Amino acid sequence: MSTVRLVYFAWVRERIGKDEEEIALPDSVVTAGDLLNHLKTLGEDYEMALEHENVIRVAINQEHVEHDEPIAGAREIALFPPMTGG
Amino acid sequence: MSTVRLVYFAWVRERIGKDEEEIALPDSVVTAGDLLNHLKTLGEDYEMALEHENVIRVAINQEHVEHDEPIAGAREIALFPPMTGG
Amino acid sequence: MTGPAISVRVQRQDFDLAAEVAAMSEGRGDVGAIVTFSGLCRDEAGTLGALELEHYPGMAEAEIRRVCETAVVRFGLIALTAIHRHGRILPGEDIVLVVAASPHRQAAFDGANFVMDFLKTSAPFWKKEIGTDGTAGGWVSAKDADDSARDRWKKD
Amino acid sequence: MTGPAISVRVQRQDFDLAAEVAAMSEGRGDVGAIVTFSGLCRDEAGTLGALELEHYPGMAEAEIRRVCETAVVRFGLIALTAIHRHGRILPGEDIVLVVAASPHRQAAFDGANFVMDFLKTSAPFWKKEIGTDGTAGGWVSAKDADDSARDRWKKD
Repeated sequence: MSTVRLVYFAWVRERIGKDEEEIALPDSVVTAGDLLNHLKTLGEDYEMALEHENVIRVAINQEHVEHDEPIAGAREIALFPPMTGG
Repeated sequence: MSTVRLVYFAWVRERIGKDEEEIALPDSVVTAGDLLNHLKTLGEDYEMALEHENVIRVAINQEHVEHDEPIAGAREIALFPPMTGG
Repeated sequence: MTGPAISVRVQRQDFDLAAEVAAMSEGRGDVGAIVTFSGLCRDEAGTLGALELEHYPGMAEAEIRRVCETAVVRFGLIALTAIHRHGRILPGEDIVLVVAASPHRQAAFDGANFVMDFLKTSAPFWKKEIGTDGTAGGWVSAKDADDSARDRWKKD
Repeated sequence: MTGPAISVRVQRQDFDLAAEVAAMSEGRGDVGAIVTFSGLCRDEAGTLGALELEHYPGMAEAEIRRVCETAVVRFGLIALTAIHRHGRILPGEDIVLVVAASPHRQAAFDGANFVMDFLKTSAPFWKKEIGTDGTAGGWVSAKDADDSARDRWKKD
């Protein structure tokens, strides 16, 4: 088990119902995609927020990563919808 | 014979040695190209100014025209080098 | 010898277009072209009261800076500034400013255009629509057209 | 219902970038993007004292207006302003300004870019270089690259 800081933005934040949290990760969680699947087991809010898994963007330590990227060494993992700035 | 107002710009103006003039055109001058050839018979200054005939741009009544355009009805014909604004 | 001047700011307050442009050529004679892009909040035919712009502090600046660093090298820019506002923005107000300076015009156009295309798809900002009665509407959806606009910069 | 606002000016004096941009979106909520292009006089590594910009009065305005009229239709612009200075211009000073406003960003970029490419090759202006000692140098030569830049806008 390791702990990591998760931060959420936009409708991912609204659906999960919090801005950020520290969670403990089982060793079976290796990639960003594994993390999404793990979170979906934590309750309905997470399930609803992460339902359309392929649109969820992941950033590790403030850099974009693909879902197959390993999360080992991450201090901060952010989950958010596609960006709409500019 | 008809008369037309000619205006010159940039190095065409400098080589011919005047900004503008009214000249009488023989009936044989039909196109803008004919005009250039006619002017070249008027003296060395004109010859030097219009030597590289293909680079000389022509405008009739303040609109660009090709050298094969007829000049009938022109009030003002301008001769100038390729433009370098902007 | 200093490299191209990159300035990235993520801020609540509005920016001063004229000052940002003037700063680009001040005290130097090699700037021949400055292109600016200003993105404004539209009123969506009177249906929009405001946009609420959420961002990821830290990553927003870092991501825009990464885009700018790529742009100055790729287009040979002399200077590049990108400013993105956050918080509540009213129709007619500024959202984003990009200013690119270079010796020649096409590099300045391409540099600013490139930064906007990548900023749109990679800088962590999200827009929520607020109705004219002040109630929260939905989150603005990302557009496929924005991905296509970004992808045209991929080199063969 | 009025059409797109086109403003063309050929003038001796400098222009006010911020005022021109502000005027584009004032009192309307449909402008989402404003692109400006400023063309400045370079010092050519310290060898240039000034540019003397000659123009064909009347035709200069008319030709820029023709280019602008084509651009607003082709790119669906809301407003388009083009200002070109003449007379003596010192290094670091402005020569030309184009401002294009539209609902969306690419149209504003393309509109301003298109106007510059056509203005360069068809608006009757000529630049003469003045040395740092004040003596007249040569006329600036037209560049093939400018013709190529213009020709890329030709539709298939």
